[in-house]
Amino acid sequence: MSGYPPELRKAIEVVEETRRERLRAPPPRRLTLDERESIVRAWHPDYKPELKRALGVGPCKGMVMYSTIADLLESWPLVRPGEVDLDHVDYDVDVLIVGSGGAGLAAAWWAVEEGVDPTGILIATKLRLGDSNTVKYQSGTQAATGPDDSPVIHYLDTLAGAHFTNNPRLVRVLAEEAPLVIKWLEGLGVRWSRVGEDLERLSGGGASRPRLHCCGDYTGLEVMRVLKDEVRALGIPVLEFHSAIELLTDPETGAVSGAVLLNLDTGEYRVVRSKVTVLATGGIGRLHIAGFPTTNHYGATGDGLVLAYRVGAGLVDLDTLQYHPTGVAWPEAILGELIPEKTRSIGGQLVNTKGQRFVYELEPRDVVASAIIRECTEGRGIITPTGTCGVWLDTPVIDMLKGSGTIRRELPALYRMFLRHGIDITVEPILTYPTLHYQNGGVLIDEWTHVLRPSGEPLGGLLAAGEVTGGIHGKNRLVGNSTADIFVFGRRAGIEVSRLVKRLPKPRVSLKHLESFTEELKLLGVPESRRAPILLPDYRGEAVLRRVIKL
Amino acid sequence: MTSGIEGAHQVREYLTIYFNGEAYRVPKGLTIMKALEYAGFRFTRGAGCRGGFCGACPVVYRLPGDYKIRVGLACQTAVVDGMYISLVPYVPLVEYVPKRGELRPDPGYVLKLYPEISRCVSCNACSKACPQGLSPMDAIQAILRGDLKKAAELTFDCISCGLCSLRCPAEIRHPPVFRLVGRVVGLYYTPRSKSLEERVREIESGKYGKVFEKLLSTPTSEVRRVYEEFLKTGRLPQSLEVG
Amino acid sequence: MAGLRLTPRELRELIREYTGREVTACMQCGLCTAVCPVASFMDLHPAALVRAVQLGGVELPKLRSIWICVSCMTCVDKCPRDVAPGLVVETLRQLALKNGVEPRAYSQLPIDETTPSILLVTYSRKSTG
Amino acid sequence: MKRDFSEVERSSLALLAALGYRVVEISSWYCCGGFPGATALEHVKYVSSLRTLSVAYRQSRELGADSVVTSCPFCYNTLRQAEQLPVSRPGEYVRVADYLRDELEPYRGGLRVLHLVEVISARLSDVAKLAEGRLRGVRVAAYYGCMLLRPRAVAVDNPDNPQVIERIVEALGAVPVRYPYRTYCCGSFHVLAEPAIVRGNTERIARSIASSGADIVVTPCPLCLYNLRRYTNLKVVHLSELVAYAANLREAVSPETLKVVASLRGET
Repeated sequence: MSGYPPELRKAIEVVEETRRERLRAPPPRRLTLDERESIVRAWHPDYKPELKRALGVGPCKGMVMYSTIADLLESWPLVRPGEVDLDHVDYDVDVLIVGSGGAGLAAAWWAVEEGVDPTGILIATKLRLGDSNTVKYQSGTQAATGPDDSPVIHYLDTLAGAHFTNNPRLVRVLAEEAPLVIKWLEGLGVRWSRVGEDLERLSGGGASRPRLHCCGDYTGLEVMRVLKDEVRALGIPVLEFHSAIELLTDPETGAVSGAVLLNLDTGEYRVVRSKVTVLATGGIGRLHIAGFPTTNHYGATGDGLVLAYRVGAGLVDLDTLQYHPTGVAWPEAILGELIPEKTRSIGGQLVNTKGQRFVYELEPRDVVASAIIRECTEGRGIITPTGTCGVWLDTPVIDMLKGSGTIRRELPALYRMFLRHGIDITVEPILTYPTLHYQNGGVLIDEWTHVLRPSGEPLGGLLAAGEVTGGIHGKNRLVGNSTADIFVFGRRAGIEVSRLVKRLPKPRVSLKHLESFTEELKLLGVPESRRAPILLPDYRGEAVLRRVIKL
Repeated sequence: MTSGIEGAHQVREYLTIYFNGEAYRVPKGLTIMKALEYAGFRFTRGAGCRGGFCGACPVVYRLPGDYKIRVGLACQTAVVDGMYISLVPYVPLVEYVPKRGELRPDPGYVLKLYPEISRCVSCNACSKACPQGLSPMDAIQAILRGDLKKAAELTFDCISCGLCSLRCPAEIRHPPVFRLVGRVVGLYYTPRSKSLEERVREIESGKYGKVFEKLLSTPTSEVRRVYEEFLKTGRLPQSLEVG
Repeated sequence: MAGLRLTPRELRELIREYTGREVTACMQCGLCTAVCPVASFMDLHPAALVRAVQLGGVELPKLRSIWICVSCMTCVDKCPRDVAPGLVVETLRQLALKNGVEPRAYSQLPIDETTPSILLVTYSRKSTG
Repeated sequence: MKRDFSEVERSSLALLAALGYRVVEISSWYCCGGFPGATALEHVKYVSSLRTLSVAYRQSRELGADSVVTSCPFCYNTLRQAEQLPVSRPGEYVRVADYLRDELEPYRGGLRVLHLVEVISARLSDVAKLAEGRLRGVRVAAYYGCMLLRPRAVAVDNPDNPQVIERIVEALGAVPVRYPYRTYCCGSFHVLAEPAIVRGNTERIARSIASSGADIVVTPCPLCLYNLRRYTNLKVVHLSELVAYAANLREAVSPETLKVVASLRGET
């Protein structure tokens, strides 16, 4: 019983007819840098002006970005100054870490490693400890650890992948220190996939040397369960289901001095005072920008951007988002879920309705995504029963190229995900369409994760690491660079915390920064009903939403 | 050409699911999680990655007219007409948290912390309750025999949802046991990569410092030309070669 | 805990059902106690236990004998009336275990890294419910 | 056994190979739980042994084998009782078989369950040849424990006066020594929580053996071995190790046992 309805099964026959010939023929030619840029400019959502507008408030007023993000930043705070009693501080700590994904936990671990007293740290996280995009990553972490590779080549690949729009200083830190974090995680007991005694290194889109380090098909899960274990073993206090809804600032200096947390279970707020705050809040996939589905976890709603912007942080590259080229297009149940790049690295072929390959599968992500959008828009994609469009990702060829059992061994998670819906990916191809995957840009930071104002001057008491930051990946991130980023800069944030905590005095807390911000909102006439951060997406059916009474 | 967001449904078939005993009409083809959200429920607990990786959304359900208890992940299981659903947002698994450096490579260490493993009657209820299709029983049996490596391999894809422990007559706490075994195998039974050690030593000795300083001071157009050349020849120019 | 308050008749029927033996057949010859390797450590030695079951039933939560018996089945092998005291003990033990009565808490046991699996398994089968 | 008494497995396998048997480990076997279900209330305790037998039976069809051998008296006892279940307690058998049916074809019969001691005692002449008098004159006391002898339906020999180990000892050229407590219980799992019981029983056994003038004690059960070694200063080794030593399979014998046996003959 195939999970595909009759009309899709007919389309599969076309794919099967051209399979033999495609196995012999060489892959489509790699595009030159100019060809890459032209296809991206023509088809990538980043280059659709109707999706964007200028931001109307705050230090980056006038900056062009996706309208959805601009709406988010131009929202009223959840907290009104009068409502919160700041005199009663619930948690008085040295460092507050907001977010417990890869970046947050790396920062916590390295802070303790560099001498910070664990009980002086507080991790506040929206869902459970470790619930994050990091848990879901499969395609591995990029790091130039191989004998035939070097951080310099990784540096150049990353610059070129972003069409030279990222900050070279940050890219150098990423490329040079990525092997250190792989070694650090290996030391903690992360079971990186191996070929014999040595690490297995897979090739990935835009990387000219194989340097992706995976842990089977559950890389994120393996790394995060080790980090969670370590954080618990260090005795670092954690507040689960506590979402940061507003940062606190020192009334005189404007430096960040803590945050107001909301307990999602009880609805109570908690006041936290901290010498240093580290934002590790992750991405914004759950805003479904431009109507795209997303691979992101449930809590990825861009809270960190809002919190940082309100206290004066600079932003960069928010006019660009990464659409992972291969999200699930059908069945509806798992719409938008990730089909890891590894599927293409080990031989999966992208095929349109005519059964032809139309792009070299391992081009950088924005190029492949643009090519798929082009095929669908120009009618060479398949319209699914639920109205979504997609092209075929021919997975059975993997077993034909690399021997049967390869898919089951290399992609057990993907195999399981489709089998649950009656589709056996070793026998049948799968439908794919780009899905919102990564926030390329974000909060402006320097090499030691200090959050910077637009002027470039560091904003006191606030560090940021991981997907919430911007400047490292420019307009397009390469596969595996995100997890390298969260661990490299998470580590640096932890080290920087240990330096700052020693010399920073106990700060004073206030919501003073909201005064000027709310003034601008009033001027702009933003309706009070639009409030942020939104914490969790609202997926209730339209019928329900039309009749909901907000208590 | 719709962009594929949930809302874009054409003519939809509907079916009935029962949640907490109440009936709801929901579109066919959705997962249990999306169907409940469609019906008006908002998740705070019992949802996480929504991709089948984090074990936050175990669900237990029965199909009409069938005695079997079925399990799955709310974010991965498609709704079926007449399904009786109950979510399991939290499984009580009191976990032993080893202090730093306390992990030992010896199977006895695992048995000391979780002696109830020896109560296993090999009834296989856990394997039937595993949404990942793993065999927790074989892993527990391997631990009893001291074969931690095999136990770790069998449970690598475990997402700690805890459904197996709910069904275990011997009341074994499988997820914490498998995490512990995974850590011990990772720390003591996995070889360290020599090439990685070598590269880290190089970096810490500042070997790449000079080349990066040069590249950082080179105009972008020049760096772009160097990279274009590199893509063709596969080699860096002499000036950027590392010693 | 309902299972612990059985009348003598109910207990006798239960033993008949689970072991196929008639506890009333016991003539108190004491052979089981004689051959039992751990009788001296019991509060009610096998013969006395069978007698107690015959007459008035037993106070399961307080009874120690059922935890001392090692199921070596020597008494079952030797009993001239085939009352199988060992199986009577086993029925009482399982009754206790299934009603949440355990000799001691698992966590207080002196288990360490060298405790053999075979020991843990055999102990658990006889002393945990 | 693989974890704590691997030397027993190693010597048993070496011995069986030396006797010309091709031994294959059951592809997937499950912990027998030590004690079989004594009452009808405990039929769940037969699930693991019946599943093991089912797998063994399927494997035996492929390999053309007809029996299952184990070195552990607990496994022997539970597997043997499970093997007899279809006949001895059909009601319980059906319940367990139905439970297993949606996993695999449940065992219905056709396999013999043997303990290592039975295999050796069937090949005494060959064992004698292999032994070449390496243990000549050594006075060996056999300690049986419980699980090979009771309940009577699964006993490897007459529970009141077993001779099987003594016959093996004679085949090895050694001198078997008899004493009253040969089949007395060592105290089994009480070593964990009620050590006084085990100390009492093992001392009684040790005194009895000492008075019999034995040089060394041999037992087929790992748990008896553990208890005897812990509470007495008897020289005690597992049966399979002694026979393996005698059959000149030194590489399969653990260093401790080699030291013990060496001390017997005053060898350096």
